Amino acid sequence: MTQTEGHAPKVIAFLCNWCSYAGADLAGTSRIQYPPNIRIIRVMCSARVSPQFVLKAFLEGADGVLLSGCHIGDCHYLKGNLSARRKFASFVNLLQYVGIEPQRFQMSWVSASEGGKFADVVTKFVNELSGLGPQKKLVVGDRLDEIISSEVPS
Amino acid sequence: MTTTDPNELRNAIRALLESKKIRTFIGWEQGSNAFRSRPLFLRSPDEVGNEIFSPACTPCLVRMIIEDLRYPLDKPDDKRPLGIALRGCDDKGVIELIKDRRIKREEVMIVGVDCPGTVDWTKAKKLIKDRKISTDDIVNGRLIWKDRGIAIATPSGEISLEREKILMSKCLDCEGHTPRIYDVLIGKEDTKRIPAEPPKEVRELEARSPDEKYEFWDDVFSRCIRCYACRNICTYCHCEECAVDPTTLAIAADSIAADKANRPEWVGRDSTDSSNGFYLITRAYHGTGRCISCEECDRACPMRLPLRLLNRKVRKDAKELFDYDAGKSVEDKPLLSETCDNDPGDFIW
Amino acid sequence: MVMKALSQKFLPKARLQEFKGKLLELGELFAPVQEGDVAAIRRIESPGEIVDDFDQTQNNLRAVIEPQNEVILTFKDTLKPSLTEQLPAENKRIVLWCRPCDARALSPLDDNFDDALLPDPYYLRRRKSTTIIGLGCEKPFPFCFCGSVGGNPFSTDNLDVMMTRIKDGYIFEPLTKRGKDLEAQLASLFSEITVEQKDFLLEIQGKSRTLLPRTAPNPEMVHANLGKLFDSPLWKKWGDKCIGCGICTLLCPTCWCFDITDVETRGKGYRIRTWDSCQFPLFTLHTSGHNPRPTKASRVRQRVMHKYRYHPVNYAGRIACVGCGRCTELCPEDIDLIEILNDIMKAGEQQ
Amino acid sequence: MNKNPYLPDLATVVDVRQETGGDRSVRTLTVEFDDKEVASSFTYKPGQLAMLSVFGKGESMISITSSPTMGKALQFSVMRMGRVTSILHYLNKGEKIGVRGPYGNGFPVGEWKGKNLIFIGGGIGSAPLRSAYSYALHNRKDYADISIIYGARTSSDIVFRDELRAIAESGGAKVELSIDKPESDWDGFVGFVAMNVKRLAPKPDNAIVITCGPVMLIKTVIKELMDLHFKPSEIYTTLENKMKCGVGKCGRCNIGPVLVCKNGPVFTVEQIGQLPSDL
Repeated sequence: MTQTEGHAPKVIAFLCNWCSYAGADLAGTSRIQYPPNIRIIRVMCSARVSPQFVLKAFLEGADGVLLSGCHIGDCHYLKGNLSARRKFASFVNLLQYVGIEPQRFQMSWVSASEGGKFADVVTKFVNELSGLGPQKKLVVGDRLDEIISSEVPS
Repeated sequence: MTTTDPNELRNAIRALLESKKIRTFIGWEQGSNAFRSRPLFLRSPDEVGNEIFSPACTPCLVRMIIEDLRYPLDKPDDKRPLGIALRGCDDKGVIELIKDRRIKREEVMIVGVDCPGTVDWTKAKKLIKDRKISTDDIVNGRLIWKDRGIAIATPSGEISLEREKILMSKCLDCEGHTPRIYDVLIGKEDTKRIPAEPPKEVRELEARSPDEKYEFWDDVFSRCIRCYACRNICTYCHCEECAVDPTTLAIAADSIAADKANRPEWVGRDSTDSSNGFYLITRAYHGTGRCISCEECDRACPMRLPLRLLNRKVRKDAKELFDYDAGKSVEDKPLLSETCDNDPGDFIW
Repeated sequence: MVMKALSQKFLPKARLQEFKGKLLELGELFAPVQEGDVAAIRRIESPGEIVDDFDQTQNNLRAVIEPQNEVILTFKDTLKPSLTEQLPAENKRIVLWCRPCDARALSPLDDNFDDALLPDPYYLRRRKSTTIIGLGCEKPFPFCFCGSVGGNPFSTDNLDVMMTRIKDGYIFEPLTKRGKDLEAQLASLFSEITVEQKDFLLEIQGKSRTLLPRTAPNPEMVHANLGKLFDSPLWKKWGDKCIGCGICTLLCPTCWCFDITDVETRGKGYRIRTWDSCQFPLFTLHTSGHNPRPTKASRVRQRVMHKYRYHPVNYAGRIACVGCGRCTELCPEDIDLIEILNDIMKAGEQQ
Repeated sequence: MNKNPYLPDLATVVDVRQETGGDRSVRTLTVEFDDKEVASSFTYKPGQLAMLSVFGKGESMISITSSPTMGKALQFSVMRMGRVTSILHYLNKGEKIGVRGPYGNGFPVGEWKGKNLIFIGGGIGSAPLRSAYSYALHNRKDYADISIIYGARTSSDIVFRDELRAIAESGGAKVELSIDKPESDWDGFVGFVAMNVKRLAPKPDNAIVITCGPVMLIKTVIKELMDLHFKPSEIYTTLENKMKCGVGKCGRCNIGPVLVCKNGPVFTVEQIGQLPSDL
């Protein structure tokens, strides 16, 4: 892993509608600075996000995926974030087991009032990703390009 | 040695069919050679006789219950239960199907058998070569359990085979010879239950660096041909619709154009390592709390990929994170349908 | 029938590494590689990867000549697109140690792809630029039945060179001009074969046929019987056991079915061609929801009918089966092609 | 080497016409090839097919609705069904699709000279029929009586409604329209197409029937025609199956040994009778 200097990671962030999305909004309206690398996808609840979403993001070339929801006890749907926590506890292990760096997927609880925490989470996450360099392990476009470039006339 | 007497088994199946309590009995018949068997469907008492129970009975028959859900074995209005022969490992598959509410307990009539272990054809092939076993014995011989091992019975005598060199790896880690749930048990109940330890290979892999792990798995993923045999033979892959070919629900006679046009495309049909990785990781993840380590995926894989290492991992995590054993009891709730305030959460910021 | 070789040379074992290295210099080399318990034909980067003592490879020549992933074209933008055609390079390719049955399987593939009206450039570019070096089967494998479908363990059909393993080395027999050219390029490695070696070669060729473990019914009889068995209950009997995984077709050397789909990622589009299987329900599913082959029985029937009935009807009686036995050996439920053929014979006689 | 048969040529949508409404609505696209040479080398027969590409979504095999007698632009009537056809449906003028073809055998319009032609169709089955009857009307003197019997579920589901009305008025062909259920301002026949065929009882003498539509319609119409003593060799229909390559190679559209894309899509009822019932 050389060439990490100057790498601007692409991050997909799944934010729950009720807390983390509002937290991100607050960070914005409060003009708290955080890296502009994230592409936010608003979901109704952190439980809406399936591990497939994370894999799909990597497949399409994301360098990191962030999933953020309400703090435990604050879920708009009572148990959604508990369900997300349980789902991802084992998925995180599996991702690491197949060789995806643990830093590439992160979960956080950010409430609607935690604009500062949201900025901190994003900053810390993006910094870690910058250190890792681009994610090249699960990118389907790279593989299709390799098929094309393997057909070079000799 | 098995305590299941073949005549007793035969009589039990015949009695079930004669009583007309079941619509079809699913057992095994001798396959293409001494080491192989295939599912057998018996529908009337006079068909009884071709069934076998031997070390060649490797396929897990639970899959045939799932096949029957989509492609009915019998007339759809026949609501009688299916009869099925189950071993100490297969019953967990049935328990999971009941937990997932795909079938009800009373829809299967379970004939338990005492299975001391079945053969792995890939290993057998190697042994055949090393031991120079004759073609005639391979084709016409029959496997038997002998003392603690296995032998090929041939007209000219018995050839004993080393247990460690021929049994499925799950059998070497057997958790119990007879099923926990059954309606009839042919043989002696195995009361010892030894929970299997996750294989050393899983722990060794876990200890590697991300790049080393990826190197290992990328090699595996790149060799996958996406035949979906691991999914199609699996006891937990019983979904009506699969993430990798999501059409079953969208494409029906009455579905609207928009639903068909907008059905998700999770992964392309290319078999590049990335897309294969998506498929295999997704499938393994769906085994969390549901995979019973029957290792049928491993056996079915035509490229002989070590898929058990993925499934043993999720099984190990279910145990370590949530103290959960798939296939333990029909009373358990499915792992991911429940939550608990004390679930691990230290990976969350 | 064993074709008369143009010449026969001896490659001593001591020069095997050098031989592999030279082949690698001559073009893109594909050869068997050991992967865990099994072998597969792969693109070779260094001669050391090639395994000398291997069983039947899991994949076959099709993986080289009609690979599982092929990019047909790339495009940018969806509704005002610009297209770039992608074709395989016409580089020299060499396949080392292809089994004779797998090479025979190219004939039905040629039937399908090399038609006069619309030849398939993807297949043909690779087919025409590939030199195939076969390896005779002195000891056939447990599921082999090539002898029952017109082949034999030393068939030379579609091969450019036949190699045979003997004591201390290999016999190298060029069979075509391409093979002869290869011989000339590698001349320094070979020595003349001795009379004893020649006799030994004939002996193992003759013996190999007697070692074939399995026999299937006469394919012409199967073909004739199939004409009246479309509605036979035998298809449901085997369909019930099937799990629809498609191994029997994806790894069959005479199967060629493919799918064409679009992949869009990172703002770029790829039209790809990938292997497909008639055992998948989606293979024939109409968008209306109608499926002409909705049951496993109908799909098992399609596979057998295609190989033993439809292909011979369309292509001068050629059976699209070479008796490699992969469909049976690799089937997780042990659905035995020979047993199905036996059932066909039985059902045909009863009618 | 020949042209790559899998490579589509770009064509621009020059006109879009809404034919019917509803979830499975039909639109007719008129497209012109961007490359003049391609346009002049694309020659086709009525009843042939073309593979249309929506880049990023895939390809779909569609009947060519226009007749070669109508000029260089091609027309395709597309029912909104799935991924590709939904996009085809929402194309605007100036947007581009890929077209490759023409594929299939087409109707043997040359062999039909001097015969009475009876076109029987329903729903989107009128797409290939239109190609053939337009050809026959253009070469009107080559054929004897021409009649078109067409039905749809409701009056608003009638594809080419205005065109059919114009044909009837011009006297080029007799046009008999029907709908499945009564409507207040409908004065034509009400009932399924097969019932209309029974009522009209066309005569089999010197006649050729060309029928196309949903499977049930084809089946019931053929039964009526048999009762009216039409010969199976004089009834033509077009079949469809899922297709990917269009050139007889990908292996999925076969019915027995016959490939619908290459040996079809046009078959006589006699030919279909010889195929296994794999439909």
